[in-house]
Amino acid sequence: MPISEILLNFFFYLFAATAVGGGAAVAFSRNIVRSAFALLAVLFSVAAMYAFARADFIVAAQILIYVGGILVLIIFAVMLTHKITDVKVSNESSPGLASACACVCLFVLLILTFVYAHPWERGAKPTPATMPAAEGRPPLAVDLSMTQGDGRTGAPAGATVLDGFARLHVATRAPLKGVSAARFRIQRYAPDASKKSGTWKEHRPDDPKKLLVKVADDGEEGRSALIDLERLPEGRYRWGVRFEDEAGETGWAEFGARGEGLEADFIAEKGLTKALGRAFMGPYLLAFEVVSVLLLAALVGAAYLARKEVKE
Amino acid sequence: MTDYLFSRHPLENFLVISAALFVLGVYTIITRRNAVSILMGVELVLNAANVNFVAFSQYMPGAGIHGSMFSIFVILLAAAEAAVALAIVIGIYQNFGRVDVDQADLMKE
Amino acid sequence: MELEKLVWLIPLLPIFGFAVNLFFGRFLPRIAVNVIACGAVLGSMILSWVAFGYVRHHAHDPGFEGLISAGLPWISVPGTESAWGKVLAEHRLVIDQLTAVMILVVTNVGFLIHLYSTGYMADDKRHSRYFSYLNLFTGFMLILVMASNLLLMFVGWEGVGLCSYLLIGFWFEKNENAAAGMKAFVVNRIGDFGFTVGVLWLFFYLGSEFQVWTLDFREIGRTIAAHHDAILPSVMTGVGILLFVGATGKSAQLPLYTWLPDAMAGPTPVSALIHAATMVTAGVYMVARMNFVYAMSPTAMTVVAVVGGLTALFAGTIGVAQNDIKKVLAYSTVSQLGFMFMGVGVGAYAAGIFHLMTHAFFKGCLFLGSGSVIHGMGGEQDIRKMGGLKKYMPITFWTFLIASLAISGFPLLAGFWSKDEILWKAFDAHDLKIPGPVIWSMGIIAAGFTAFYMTRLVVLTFFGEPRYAKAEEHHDAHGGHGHGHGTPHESPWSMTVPLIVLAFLSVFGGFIGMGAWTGLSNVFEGWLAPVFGGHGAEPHKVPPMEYVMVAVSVIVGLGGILLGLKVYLWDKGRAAEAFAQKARPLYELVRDKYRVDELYNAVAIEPLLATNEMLGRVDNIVVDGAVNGAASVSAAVSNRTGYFDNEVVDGLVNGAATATQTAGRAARRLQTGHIRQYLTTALIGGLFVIAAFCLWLNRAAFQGFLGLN
Amino acid sequence: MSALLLAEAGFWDNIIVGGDWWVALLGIFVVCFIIVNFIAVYAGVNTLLERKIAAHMQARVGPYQVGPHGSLQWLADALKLLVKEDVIPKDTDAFLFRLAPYVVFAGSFAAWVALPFTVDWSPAVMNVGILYILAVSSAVVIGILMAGWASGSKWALFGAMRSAAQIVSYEVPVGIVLLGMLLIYGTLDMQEISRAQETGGWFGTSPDWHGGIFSWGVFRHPPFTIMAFFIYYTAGLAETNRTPFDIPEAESELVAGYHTEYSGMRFSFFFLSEYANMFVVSAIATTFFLGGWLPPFGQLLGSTFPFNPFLEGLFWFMLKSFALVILMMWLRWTLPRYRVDQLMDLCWKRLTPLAFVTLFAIGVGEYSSTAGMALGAAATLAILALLVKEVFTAAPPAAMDSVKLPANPS
Repeated sequence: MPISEILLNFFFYLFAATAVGGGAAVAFSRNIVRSAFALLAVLFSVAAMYAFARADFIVAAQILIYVGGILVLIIFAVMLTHKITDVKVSNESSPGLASACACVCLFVLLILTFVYAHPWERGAKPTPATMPAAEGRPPLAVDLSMTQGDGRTGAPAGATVLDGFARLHVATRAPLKGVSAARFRIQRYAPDASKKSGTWKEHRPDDPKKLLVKVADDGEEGRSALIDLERLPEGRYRWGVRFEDEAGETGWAEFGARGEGLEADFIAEKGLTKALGRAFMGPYLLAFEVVSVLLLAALVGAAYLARKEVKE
Repeated sequence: MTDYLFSRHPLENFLVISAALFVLGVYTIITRRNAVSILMGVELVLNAANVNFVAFSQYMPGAGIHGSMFSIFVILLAAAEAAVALAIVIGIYQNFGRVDVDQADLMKE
Repeated sequence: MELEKLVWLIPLLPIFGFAVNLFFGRFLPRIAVNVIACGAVLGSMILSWVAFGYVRHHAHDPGFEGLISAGLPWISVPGTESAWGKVLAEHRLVIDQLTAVMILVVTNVGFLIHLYSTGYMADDKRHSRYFSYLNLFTGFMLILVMASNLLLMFVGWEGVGLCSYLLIGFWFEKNENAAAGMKAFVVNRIGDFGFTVGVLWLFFYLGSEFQVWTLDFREIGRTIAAHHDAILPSVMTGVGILLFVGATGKSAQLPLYTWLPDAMAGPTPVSALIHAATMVTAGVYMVARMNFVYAMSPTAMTVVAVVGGLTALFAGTIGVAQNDIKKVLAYSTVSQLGFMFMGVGVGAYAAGIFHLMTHAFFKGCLFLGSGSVIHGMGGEQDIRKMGGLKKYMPITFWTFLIASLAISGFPLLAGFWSKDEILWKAFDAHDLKIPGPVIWSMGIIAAGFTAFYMTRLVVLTFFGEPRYAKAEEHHDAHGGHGHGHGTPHESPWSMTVPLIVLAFLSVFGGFIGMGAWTGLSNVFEGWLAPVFGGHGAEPHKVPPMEYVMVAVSVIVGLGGILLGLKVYLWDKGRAAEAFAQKARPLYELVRDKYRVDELYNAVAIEPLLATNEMLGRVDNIVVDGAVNGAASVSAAVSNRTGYFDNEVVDGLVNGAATATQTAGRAARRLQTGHIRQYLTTALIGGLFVIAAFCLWLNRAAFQGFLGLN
Repeated sequence: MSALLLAEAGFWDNIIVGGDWWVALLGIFVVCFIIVNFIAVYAGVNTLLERKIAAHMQARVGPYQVGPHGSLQWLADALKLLVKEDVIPKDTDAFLFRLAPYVVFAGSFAAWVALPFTVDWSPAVMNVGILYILAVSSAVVIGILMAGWASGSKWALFGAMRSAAQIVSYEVPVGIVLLGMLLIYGTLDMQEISRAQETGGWFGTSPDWHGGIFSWGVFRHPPFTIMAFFIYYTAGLAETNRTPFDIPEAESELVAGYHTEYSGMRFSFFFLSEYANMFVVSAIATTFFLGGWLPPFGQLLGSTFPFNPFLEGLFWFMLKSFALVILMMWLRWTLPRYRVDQLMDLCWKRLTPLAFVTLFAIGVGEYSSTAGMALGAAATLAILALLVKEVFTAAPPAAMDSVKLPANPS
């Protein structure tokens, strides 16, 4: 297990609990100001959820806008619409059996639908490839696949790998004797000055031994090997793999008709900011402008509604 | 089980949390009588939706950036909505002296 | 390259000044408004000189198409495979040789006139708005001449029309001013209709025939050059004539010229800038810019040339009998525009543009001078009430004199060169449908008239006895500019300096385009040659006929001047009186501008009104009669049926009503007005939906459970 | 929260050389421990410094008893705060009353971990750095409101609402100004922002001088970046509730603002967070305008960091930041306090439009350096003209009018 997995999961469940508990406090607290401050906990925990999903920009946006803006607005509204001479601001609610039952049913149904009824297709389809014959090795049919760092989210060829966490995986389709080690190799695309073209350079992780891994025996399914890449610098990558041991080595894996190996390329990018910026200035430009106009209108409208009525 | 717990947090976790938040928000909306509390419930619901957006956008292969974009738009719209709604709440307060949505039913008859 | 980005600043600076002055001008002191307005135009003037230098420096690079700005796609159609898969029009500015000349004229003359306006409009109550409009006009005019495609050019085209409308009706307190603005706008619409149709026709023709869907000038030119033989000349004729219809509207040619004289209702600097120097020449620029279309069709060129010649002649004759100083200048503008169209019509694009430039100089000077005169006379515009002003306003007098000599084609002055160039090219034109000398004769006669009425104007205004002593004052004739006293006076420096500069230009501005007969190479023509694909600057062999023509035109010009002096200076206009008495109907006809406005009224407007009248009468008598008759009949009938109605029908209706009411009462219980109840209902509804969805998702399991498979 | 963001932001790359999960915990603990104690010590020293500066500006000697020249006074104060009784008044919401100081302190503390303290090292390298700092700082507002409301006291409540309104309002010009600067750097990462000021010159040009002071952000688009610097620094003063914007704590009107009811250690948390905020504001100003950890003379000495990049970068960063902090103290004893309406007026009618002007101008300059230079020249002339006009035409009473003294000076 990679370092700090347990720690991260601990934090994850901690914040999940905080989110749900805060939501419950918002829903059930007798004191409206307490509800407001419980909402603070919810917002922070949801930001933590985004952080776990590696959506760093959205974390910042969530805290900046929700906590710094909306929550302050809400608290101000509470304080402006209650005679807060004492700290006990009651928050009357009329819970009914019907609504409670309805909410419980809703929750159950949502869980059924999300978790159990619908199996989310997340793994990337492995790409069939062949390792050509080399000295001491017959040609060999293998499956290559790549996933995001968490090992669950598949990343098809050409996908973007957030923060450069990737797991490369090779598996043979049939049990296989005598193969003990698999050597991976990764190349990074280095564009030249004109950005028009570039060259592929070998990318060396901090410890080169990392690229040579033992092959695990999966019994009937065959044999497989994987490496975890961490924090690759930003850029375009492609990778390949071959089996080798003292008995000899195979050629680099070839991707079917796509010829020479090292075809499965992916892009490592640090954080969402660049991608979001491209999207904002690209396909979402119109939506962006419309939303800005709407914000302006909301600003003016709010200022108009909330102004002090002039009594004549 | 331990493998499930101690592996990297899977998509379902996010979905369960967002479902819980959503339901709590709905409950807040339909039981509270204070307009500001109802607004808080709305914020809960929006956050639940956002969690789903981000989770799917980050965890589905080939989903791309779109979910995250939507979550940002949701946040922006939530800001606008909060501003206007709270202005309305203050308007209600100025007219009715309190912000109880059951009292503000002049449109009824 | 930096410059390619900066090109955008040339039109945007004045527009920026417009925005500032429009929104904040009210709060700024007048001096600040002046500085902003003039500074914006000055900035774009400097940039235009820079751009001109760039074009000059690179003019001989191979494949040089002008200084092309950074651009954004405007109308583009996705899908690069299809014939539509390209940018139809883009926000892009191009400065080639022709545009360089135009932007220099626009910005320089424009700046001078801004400067002049600071003095002229000094104490107008809508000072800042005036300058914002003026800036907006400059910006749109620059967009018009710098546009890289027809659509962007059309934006500028309409923009200048708008500004002209706003500025003609600037003193909208007086109804006729507002009416004049409206007239200009409507007449321009007629022309713009033709222009739009022409543009669309060209666009669709090239696109459907040759799969080149574009509005870009250079691409259109390339396409036409590439398919030179495949293109139907008839289509080009139609397109050319339609475009020219637009030009007649914008540039006040027959038959759409009538708005220009009325446009003199605006402030005089506006008349100088918009209705003499720049905007009205947009048509000429457009025809020159689309030369590749006209080159394809001699018919269209003939139409342009003939209309230009007729207009020159026609307006020249009208100018003789006008008494309002600005009206005279207005008709002379119309006639000079006719000269320009004559030039571009006979294929002498360089000559036409050259005359455009010199005309901008001396006509701008004349208008500003007349403005100075009006300013000094405290709003008087009738030249019969002037006279003897030369000792009161010497600077105005001398500049005015120089400019009028220039426009009369006095030898070696600016107008002489350009006009002779046009006349000679007209005489020399071969590939028209009618012989060149016909056009030439129209032009030469118009030139004679020009010389005559300009002399008349100068003499009546500046020479002779003062006649304004008995002139009653009306102060606010131009915008509450209140000089209460009767004695004229020289204008402030801000008004005289532009006069001097423009007079200087109208003396020496012509030497860059000296005709080939002088043996020197025509710099101007050589400069524009790459745009018009002409032979360029090399001095070709001069036919002897050209010398004759030059002599003839010199003689005609001097003769006109002398005649004018004779009639109006030496024998105090008695001959004119006598002539007017002798041929009174002709005189009145000319004085009333051939009653063209009345003609349009009678032909177009009156019939319309009559038709409306008749239709109204039909409506009143026939339709209303029928209706009333029916009404009375039905009234009689309904009296009979009333009883049945009351008892039976009403019974049914009321019964239905009561039923609905009771149902409504029952249903209204649902409408508690309590949001939370609505929400709960909605939630329960949603639950069913989600449940159904859940069932559907794992229907297989349920089917198995129910044993359905 | 912040710890988690560290976790996600490659925090361990800095402090962990492989190991087990408790090592990770230990690493987090160590760094947080260092930062917290640094804040504590620095705040303590600053209190002493502030009192000394105040004293000498008012021709007093200030604290003089504890230690030589009273140099240990701050330790005594800390001791007093630690051992003081922790009073929780009756009419309070006890839970929130206890919680508020931690929220406030967490808000200002979490901002520290993203500051670019030295070359290529900050506690957490994250590529949304500045956004993260602005975001977590906004937790302070909530904490202040929490404290003010939970105290159950009018003074505290009014102080809290004033403070919240002030901070939220002044975040607007801050955000716009920083946006303009981000146009120059093109990144949100604090380290990359500092790095970006190593080369480059005016108006997007890239002359071949050896970096140095003229490559710093404040000189990138003169005079607009200089204006931006002033706007940011002014708004920063307001965001930290420092004089002349210390209305929330105007002891003459509200006893002590939102922390009226607090005492002992809880009070000292507010205290720490105020000083921590001062440092954060100064550090952001250093990073965005004053070249972060870069030395002022660039590579004139051969290389940018001749001896030890880590230590030198730390030195320069701290030097600049503390200079700005001390400037804040200086201002405190120089300027009188604003009125509330004057405060909002300054924010919405003066600083925000100016901030938009700088944003626009920097955008133009980044698009075309020539246009930027033209704009800059024009603006410089305009500013000079205004200055001359002020100097020659401003009448003393008019000048005094803009900064009115509080009703009853204390």
